[in-house]
Order: sequence, then C-alpha cells, then structure tokens
Amino acid sequence: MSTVWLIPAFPLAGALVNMVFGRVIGRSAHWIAVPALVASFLGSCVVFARVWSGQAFTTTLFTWIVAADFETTVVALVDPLTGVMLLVVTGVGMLIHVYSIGYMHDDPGYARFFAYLNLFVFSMTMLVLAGNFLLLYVFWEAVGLCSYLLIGFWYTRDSAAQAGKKAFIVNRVGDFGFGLAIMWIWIAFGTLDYVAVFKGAETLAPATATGIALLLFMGACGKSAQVPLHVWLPDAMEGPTPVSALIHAATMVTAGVYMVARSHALFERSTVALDVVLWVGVITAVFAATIGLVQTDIKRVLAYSTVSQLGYMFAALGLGAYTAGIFHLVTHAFFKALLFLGAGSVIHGLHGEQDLRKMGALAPRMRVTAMTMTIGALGLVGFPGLAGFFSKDEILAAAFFGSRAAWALLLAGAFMTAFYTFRLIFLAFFTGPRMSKDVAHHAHESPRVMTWPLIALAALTVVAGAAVGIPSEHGTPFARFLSPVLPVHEGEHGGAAGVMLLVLSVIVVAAGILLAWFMYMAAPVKAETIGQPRTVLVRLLLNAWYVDWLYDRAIVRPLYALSVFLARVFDLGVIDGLVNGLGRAVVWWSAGLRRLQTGYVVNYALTMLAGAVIFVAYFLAR
Amino acid sequence: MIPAPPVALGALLPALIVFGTGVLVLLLDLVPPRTKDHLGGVALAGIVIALLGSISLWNHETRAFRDMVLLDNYALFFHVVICYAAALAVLLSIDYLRRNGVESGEYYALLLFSTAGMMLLASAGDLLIVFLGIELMSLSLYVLAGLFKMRLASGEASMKYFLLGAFATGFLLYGIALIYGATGSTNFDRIAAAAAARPRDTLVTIGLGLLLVGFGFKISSVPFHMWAPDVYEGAPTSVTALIATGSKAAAFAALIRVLTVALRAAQPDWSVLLWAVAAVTMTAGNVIAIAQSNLKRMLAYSSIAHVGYMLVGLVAGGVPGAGAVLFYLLAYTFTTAGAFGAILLVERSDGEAVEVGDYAGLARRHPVLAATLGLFLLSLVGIPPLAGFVGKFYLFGSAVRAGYLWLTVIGVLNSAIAAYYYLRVIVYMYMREPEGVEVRLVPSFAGGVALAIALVGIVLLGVMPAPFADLAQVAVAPLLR
Amino acid sequence: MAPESWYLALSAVLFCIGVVGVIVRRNPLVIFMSIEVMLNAANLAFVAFGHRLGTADGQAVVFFVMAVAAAEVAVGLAIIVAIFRLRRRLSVDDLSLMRW
Amino acid sequence: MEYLPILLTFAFAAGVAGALLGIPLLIAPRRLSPVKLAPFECGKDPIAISEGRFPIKFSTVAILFIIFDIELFFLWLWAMLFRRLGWFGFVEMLVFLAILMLGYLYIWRKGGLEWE
Repeated sequence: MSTVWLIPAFPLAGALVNMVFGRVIGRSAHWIAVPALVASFLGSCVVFARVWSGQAFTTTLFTWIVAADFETTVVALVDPLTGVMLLVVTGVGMLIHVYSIGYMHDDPGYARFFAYLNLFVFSMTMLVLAGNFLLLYVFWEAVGLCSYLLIGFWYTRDSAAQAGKKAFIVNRVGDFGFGLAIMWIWIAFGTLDYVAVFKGAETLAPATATGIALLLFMGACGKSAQVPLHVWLPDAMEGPTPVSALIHAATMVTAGVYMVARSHALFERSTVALDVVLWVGVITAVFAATIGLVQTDIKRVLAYSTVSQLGYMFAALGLGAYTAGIFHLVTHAFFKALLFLGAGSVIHGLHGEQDLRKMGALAPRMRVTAMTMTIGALGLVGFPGLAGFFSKDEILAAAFFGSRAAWALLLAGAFMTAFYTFRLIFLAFFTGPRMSKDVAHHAHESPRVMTWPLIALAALTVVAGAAVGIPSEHGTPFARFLSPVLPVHEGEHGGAAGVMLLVLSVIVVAAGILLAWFMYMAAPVKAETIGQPRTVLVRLLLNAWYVDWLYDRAIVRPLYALSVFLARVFDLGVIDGLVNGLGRAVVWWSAGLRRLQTGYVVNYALTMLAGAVIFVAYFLAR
Repeated sequence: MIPAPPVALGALLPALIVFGTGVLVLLLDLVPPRTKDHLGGVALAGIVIALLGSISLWNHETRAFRDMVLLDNYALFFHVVICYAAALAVLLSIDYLRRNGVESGEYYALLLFSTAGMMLLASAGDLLIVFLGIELMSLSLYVLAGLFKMRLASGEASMKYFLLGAFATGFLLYGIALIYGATGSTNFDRIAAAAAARPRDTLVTIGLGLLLVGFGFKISSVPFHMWAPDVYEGAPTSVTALIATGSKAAAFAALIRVLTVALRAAQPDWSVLLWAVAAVTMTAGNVIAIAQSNLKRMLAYSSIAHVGYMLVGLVAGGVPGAGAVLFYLLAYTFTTAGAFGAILLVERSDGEAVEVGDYAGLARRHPVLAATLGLFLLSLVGIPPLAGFVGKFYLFGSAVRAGYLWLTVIGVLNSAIAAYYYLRVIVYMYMREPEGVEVRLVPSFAGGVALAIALVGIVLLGVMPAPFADLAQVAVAPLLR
Repeated sequence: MAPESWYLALSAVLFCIGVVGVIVRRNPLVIFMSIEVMLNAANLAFVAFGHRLGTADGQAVVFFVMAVAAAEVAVGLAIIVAIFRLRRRLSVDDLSLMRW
Repeated sequence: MEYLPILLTFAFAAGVAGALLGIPLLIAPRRLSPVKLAPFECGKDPIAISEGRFPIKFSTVAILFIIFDIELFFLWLWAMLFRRLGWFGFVEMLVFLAILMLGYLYIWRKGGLEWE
C-alpha cells in the first residue's frame, strides 16, 4: 500500500509551493497549506482504517544507500502505533494550520510560516512512518531543523534567535547520543531495520542492550525535554504560539516517547535502562510541575506543564506500561494543543500580552476561549470523564503496582498540575481585571477561524478518553488496539485497589483546584503579588504563599545560586573555556595559516617546490 | 609504404563533438549577426549532444590509437560529470557575460575546447594523452580566467594560474619522461606490466613523485593548492565554477587511472603519501576557510577540503573507495557549481556580491535564492538527505572498511569544523538584518535553469543515490581487475 | 658517442636550472622562459631514453611537447600583454592583489 | 643504482639553489618596514619599468609567428616521408592544415594581423 507515501507528500508539496512562490502567494498561503494538511489527514484516516482491520505492513519506496554489506531503504512501517501517531500529527496539525490563518494574519512572513509548518508536518509524518533507524534519525534531525526555524521565526527579536540557538545546542547533546546508539545498533545487529533489530533484540546481551537503550534514551531526553536536557523547551516559547502548540506540545516533543515505545524491545532487555527511563520521567514530571507553580508568563506555565506531562509518559514507558504512555501522548496532544491555542487566543485578544499578572476577567469578553480552555484544563488535570483522567489514571495505576515511590511522586505531581493549571485559568479569565483600561477595552474574542479549532479540540478532549480509554478486564480498548505492537502487561487494573486509586487521584486533583481557587479566587489578588515571593499575605493564602516562599528559598534561590556558581565557575571557566578555547584556537590557526597565502607567485612556487622535494624524497626513502 | 594505421575516431566521439562545436562557435563568431546571443545556445547544444552521446555509448567499450584513447564506462562516467559541469557553466555564463560586457565568441569556444580537453583526459590510456588533455584543458582555462581584461584581479588570476600551472606541467612532464625511461612506454598497461616486473625502480618512483606534483596542482591538494583561492576569487565566477568542478573531475579521472592501472604496483608507496596529503589537505582547507569573509575564496578553500575527502577514497582503494570518489565527484560537481551559480546571481550596485555581509537578510528579500544557496551549503556540510551526505557516507564508509580508522576520524572531525563556516553563511542569510549595501538578484532565466538542474541533482543524488553509486562502481570495477 | 647517462645528467641540470629560475626571477617573461627550460629538459630526457630504448616513441613525444609548448608560449605572452596593458609594469610581485 | 650520478646531480643542483635562497633567509637580519619594502630608486618612486619599454604589437606578431612556425615541423616530418605515407598521410595533413587555416582565418578576421 504505497499510497501511504501520499501522507507526507502533500505537506511536502505544500511547503515547496509556499517556499518557491511565497512572494506571489503571500496572504493566500493557507489556501495551499491547509488543503495539503486536510489531504494528509484524510490519507491518515484511510491508513488508520486499514490498520484498524488488523493489518500491519511495510512498504518500501526505494533503496536509499547501498554500500557492499549495508543497505538502507526508505521504508515505511505501518502498524497500529504508526496509525495512531499519524492521526494525531495530521489531525492536530490540521486544526493548528486552520488556527494559524487567524493568528498569523498580520505577520509579514505569512507564506514562510506556512511553508515551515508544512515542512514540519512532512518531516514528522516521515519520522513516524520510518521503518528503520537511519531514516528515523534523518527526520529526527529534520523536525529539529523545522523547530529551530520556527523558534527563530521572529528572528529580529534577539531572544528568539537566542532561543533557537539554545534549542539547537541542547538537542545536539541528545542527538550525539542517538547517533552513537545507531552506530552501536549497526555494529550489534548489522542492520538498522526495525523488524530485524527488534527480532534480534530478543537474544541481545543485556550489557549491550543497556548501552544502546541508554544512548537512545539520551536522544529522547533531548527531543522530549527531559531533565537535564529540558532547558530549551521553555525558551522555545519565543516562537509563534501555533508553533508552541503543534511542535513544542503536541507532536515533535513526543517524538522521544514514540521512539522509546517503538524500540521497547531493546529497553525490555535491560532493567537498568527501564529504571533510568522511569526515574528520569518521574523526576522530570515533579520537577517541571514545581517550576510551573510560580510562572507568570502564560506560555511558560504551559511549557513547564508540557515538560512535566512528558515526564509522565516516560514514567509509564519505564514501568513497561507502553500503551498507557502512548495513550497519554494522544490525549495530551489534544488538551495541550487546546491550552496553547487558547493561550494564543488570549494573547491575540490582548495584542501580544503574555503576562498572567496583566490579565484577568477575560471570561465575559472571550467566552469561547474561556470555555474551551477550561475544558482543556480539566482534561489536563484529569477531571473524571475527560481525556486526561483516563490516561493519567492508567499511568498512576501502573506506577502503584510498579513502584510505590514513583506513584507517590507522580500523585504529588498531579496535585501540582491541578494547582498551576487552574491558577492559570483563574488568573487569566476570572479574577478581576488587572490590565490597563485601554487594553481591557480592546480585549476581544478571536475570529471564528481561531475559535473553531479550539472547539474541535475541546470536543476531542471530552470524548477521546471515554471513547477508547475505559478499562476492562483486558485493558483499555486503546491498549488492545496497540497490542500487536506494544505488549500489554495483564493488569491488576480492576478490583478494589483500582477504584481506590481512582478516587484518590480525583481527591488530589480536587484539592489542587480548590487550593488554586482559595488563593486566587476567594479574595481578589493584586497584580504585583502574583508570582512574587517574599510578599507575605494573610489568612488562608498564607500557607500557599509559604509554599511559594519555600519553593523560592529552598529550591529556586539555592538552585539559582548553584546555577550561577556553576554558570560562572564551571560553565564559563571550564566548559565555555573549553569550547571557546577550542574555537579560538581554530580561528587563531585559521588566521595564522591564511597568512601563508601571501599572494606572491614566488611563494606559491616555492611551496610547490618544497612539496615536490618532499614527495620525491619520500619515494626515495621508501 | 607505411600502412595506414586504423583510425577509430569513435573512441573520441564525445570529445570530438564538443571540440567540433567549439570550432563551429569560432566560425559563427566571424559571421554576422554581430550579437553573440546565440553562441551560448550553440555551445550548450553541443555539450548536450555530447552528454547524450556519452550516455548512449554506455557499456560500448572502445579502444583506439594503440590503446592511447579508451572509451570505457569509466571514461563515460566522467564525460557525463564533465558535460554537466560545462553545461552548468555555459548556462550561468549567458547572462553573466552580457551583464559584464564581455560577450564574445572566444569565450564559448575556449570553454568548449577546455571541456574537450577534460574529456580527453578522462579517456586517456597513455601518459602522452594525459599531457595533451591537461594542456588543452588548462591553456583554455588560463585565458578564460583572465576574461575580464579590464579588471586587475582577473588578469592577476590568469597570470598566477598560468605561471604556476605551467610550472606544475614542467614537473608532470619530467615525471612522464622518467617513467617512460624506466618502463619503455607511456602506455598505462605497458607501464603496469614493466613496473610489475621491476618493483621499486628508482626512476619510476621519482617519476611518480613528479607526476603527483602535476596532478596535485590540478586537483589543488596541499601543498600545491595555493593558486586556487586567488584564481577562484579573481576569475569570472562562471569560469570559477568550471575550474572548481570540471577541471578537478578530469584531473581526478586521470589520476585515478594512472595510480590504479599504470602504477598499481607502487600502491603501498603512494597510498601512504596520499594518506598524509589527504589529512593535511582537508584540515588546511577547512581551517583556513573559517577565516574567510569572501564567499568565492571560502568556497575555494572548501573545495580544497573536499579534495582531501576524495583522496580518502583513493587511499581506501578498491572498487568501493574509487567508486565513492566517482560518486562524490558527481555530487560535488552539482553542489559546487550550484553554489557558485547562486553567488553569481547576486549583485551589488558596485559589482559582484561576494562578501558574506552582503548576504545578511537575503532570505527576507529573495527567499528562493537564499533557500537554494542554503541547500547547496547544507549539501557541502553533509546534511542528510542531500548529495553531500551520501557522498561522505560512501567515502568514509570505504575508508573504515579498508581499515583507515584514523583517516576517517580526521575526516569526520573536519566535517564538523566545516559546518561552522558554511552555517555562518546560512545564519547571515536567515538570522541577520540586511546591512550596508543593497544587493539585488540578477534576473537570468538561464542562470535559474542552471540552479534548478543543480538543485535537482543534489536532491536526487541525496534521496536515491543507489543507482548512481552502482554506476560509479560499475565504471571503476574494470580498472581494478 | 657519449653514454646516455650524460644526456640524462644534462637534462637533470637543465631541469634544476629551470626550477631555480622560476623561483628567483621576478619578471613573468623570464619565469616563463625558465619553465620552457624545464620542458626542454624533459624533452632531452625523452630523446635520450628513446635512444637507449631504440624506439622513436621518445622523439615523437618531443614533437607533441614542442607543439604544446608553442601554444603555451602564445597563451602566456597574450596574458602577459594583457596585464601589461593594464599595469604598465612587469613583475610578478605586483600580482598580490588577492591573498590571505 | 645506475642513476646515482643523476640523483647526485639533482641533489647538488637543488642543494645549491636551496642554499642560496635559504641561507640569507636564516642568517640575514630582517627588519621589514614599508619603506624598505617599497621599490627603491634613488629615493624616488620608480618612474620607469626596469626592463625598458617595448611596443606590444611586436609581441602580438611574435605570438602568431611562434604558433605557425612550430607547426612547420609536423609538415617537415610529413614531407620527409611523403611518398611512403601515401594518400593516408596526405589526407591527414590536409586535415591538419585545414584546422591551422581556420585559426589563421580567425586571426585575420578578428584583426589580429593589423599593424596599427
């Protein structure tokens, strides 16, 4: 079924057209880009229907590199996992394309934006389709390239260019590991083809498996912003908001999760690797959530939330609950894209204001946005019945039966998630207006073209979980669908313990939301007190501020001091010194060597003569 | 009565077509109309016919003139590379010459003669033909480099190229003389037979050393590279494109044939020397390129570095190594000709835009050109899935398999260094505000066609290299039997 | 008849004279003449080897070399003339517009 | 080592040349200044080229002369073996001369033979 290739082909064509004829097309760029995505999405639906009926297949486009004993083909592996990923990428991508028509309306780089966006969807669909590691790597880099281009889209802003650079450098670290992993796989298996590698993994020595799996995970950490390589993602919010929604929340950053799930056969061979995945995931989930508690930039809150949720997914993978991880990936794509797009709608309505302290009481002015975003928030925190509820519960259940410590931490993370999410909702939409009169006057709901995608995503958030996520004796329907690819660990899901866990997590979430309500809704807050440590408040808020304060004093300050110390002494002195020193040495050599090029014929002739003498002398000496 | 020797001009057919077109262009130059617009078209037609002819002759091996001229698959592969280089150069020239007011019939005639010389070089089976081919190619290029008679830089480039080139020819010829003296023949096969019978002959090894000086100059490997930056900078950009691609490919064609056929017995000797030359060449090229701000000069050093990479394949040897060099030359020809072509289409009010600063913010004003140049540069860096990546993959892969791990490590490190100066240009184009002098894009249909061909070439070679790599291997395999 | 190695020795000396001439002289015309000396050294070697081998190949090569050398002279002189028209001076040390 | 004398000659010639160039480089004091690097002519800027002047038109003619002169010895060889080479040689030589004449025609039409 080689028509699979049409799925990436449409966005590629769209990207090329917009790139080449961008100047002519100008404001009509979306008439190219959006239909391309729609076509791609329909293609994905067809493919999905195909795999639904239980067919997994590979289709080879052509042989790419052949060198003696090594052959790499451009091959697509289409199985349920691919089908799910394709639907998410093209479906969410399509909605975000539509949304961008409104959001980017006045931008001078309109056509360029759609070209990059299409290029991204092309790369991402190829990444998902790839049937071997080399192809995966190529498009892994390609999505990275699109990401840098889009982070630095407003390159006249210095911070945007800096953020692009940061993302590039941090990802390099991860890619380095990924590259080594691929070489190792080649050495160990003699092939890079998924099917052959995963088959061979069954008999792989555990030490080798550990090495390969950890290096692969290093790559995943870079792309999916896991501690300690998470630092680039919050800065990536410099890009336009639809980009944040599509690339830095819904799709690209989940590539790491996809990759680990895809290569689970390798990870399964090594308990060490699985434990590392689990604990990096758990630590990231909690760590990022704590940072999210105090952010004042609406997009940064969501960015840390994304990092945290990715941590949940990795935790699930580390526990061997692959389907739970992928399920969370899917639901997260819906509600996080929704939240980002909603945030974008707010920013759009406030003419570029991103600071939560200068928002408030937007609900009456932006009804659709407020409503959909609240749904998204409920989805994220895991409100019973919504998407996040089912997927997060799966992960928590798996953690409960896998590792109690991880479960406790993840539960704490869920509490924090509930708190910061509703802190955002309350501050943005409900508590009294804190912006200037002028801005408040002009605050307006976004155009239809932006609100419709919000509604669609909200509907998905409501429906997705209940549709495929209700567990039964044999796991969720979603897990059963993925079972040909990802092993389902016959769960102790049901039973009294399961119900108990469910209730507990609902209570925790409710507590988080209530805390947020008490702190930000029960009494009006002043703009300057939000997110400001050391401002001691009274009454019920006191305790919460205490957390903020503690967080600031016990974690942020020392961390900051440590990071300053590390940055000054270690980074500047050692790493920077090493890197810059190396760079300087090369440049110095370069400047020195170029002086040899004097421009005088005689010197050139002398050099040639010297070379000739050396050559002849060498041959005589042999 | 001396019997008439068999004359098999068929073996020279592609070169003769190009040569004949050159003569035709000269004649057409003499007759009205006075405008020279059509001459570029005539030249292009000749090259395209030769190209098609070469392709159609694939697998029809011909030997002629007592094995002095060999039209085997190896020669034909290079004919195709050279014809592409020449065709791109002609396409780039058409509007470029008019813009600079130096349109003339000689230009195309010389370009065609030079191309014929390159093709002769590729099908040489005898050191005498190597000498004639090199001279035919070089003498035309010397003049072409000085085409801008009123520019000091152009004259200087021409003079430097000529004096140093002739100097190198002196070494080459003396090397040929010594090898002739030692083996009694200038024919590759007979040299091989004689050299195998008397291994380690002093005269042969000295001759080999002197030959390598001559070839080293033509491919611009260290320490015979110093002419390249000056000539590339001073020569008209369309000529630079030809010097950087066609002449280099032709010299490599002859070099590979000489080393692997005629002097195979001395392989242990020359491979060690070339190991060092490869390492030094790529390092020097890349390191010095970092300090360049003139794009043409930077590409000159970059092309020196690429010669280093290609020598890696030659050192690795065998069908995989030599095949990788052929594939790389094909990829490199498209990439480099394209990069020079893109530069040629950008102009400042006071001349050509060659400083990297001129390219600041180009992506905003001319997104297509910026993207095109960006892709050529990315291919030079070796980013998948462009031609440069696959080429390097084959080269370094062959070196690893042949056991030259350290050379590969040096090569990979060099690729990493090289990324710096290529990406700097891309950063200027995409992430800087335009500065200083306004640059504009020269409207040129032919130039656009040339860039499109080169672009399709690098993408095609990058995306589906397998058939072309197969052809390259098929072409070199008989040499190494 | 002197032994052929004498011719070879003479040819080697000529070659070295040519090389040194290229290095030490500043006038492109003289440099070019030195290069011609190098080519003729090669010619002499060809003839001498050809004589020893008893074939005419060496001498045939010489004819080609001389013809090519003549073409080279023509091109060289033309380039020198073109530069002279522009600069009115003849020294290769003036040719250092492009460097580094 | 029948070629040893030649090698020695090479080495000697190269050694002398290298020494002449290298020794001053090593032992001579080098304090370069713009003044020193400037061409020296009695404290004045050079007013004339050292080689003296010569009219370019002579050299143009000389170039053309060399080319046609050199081609002569191919004719000479052919003339010596004229009868033994037969028709094949004759045709070959005609082709050769035709190409030569083409060049001549080109020079003529381009005005290369005009004196002024």
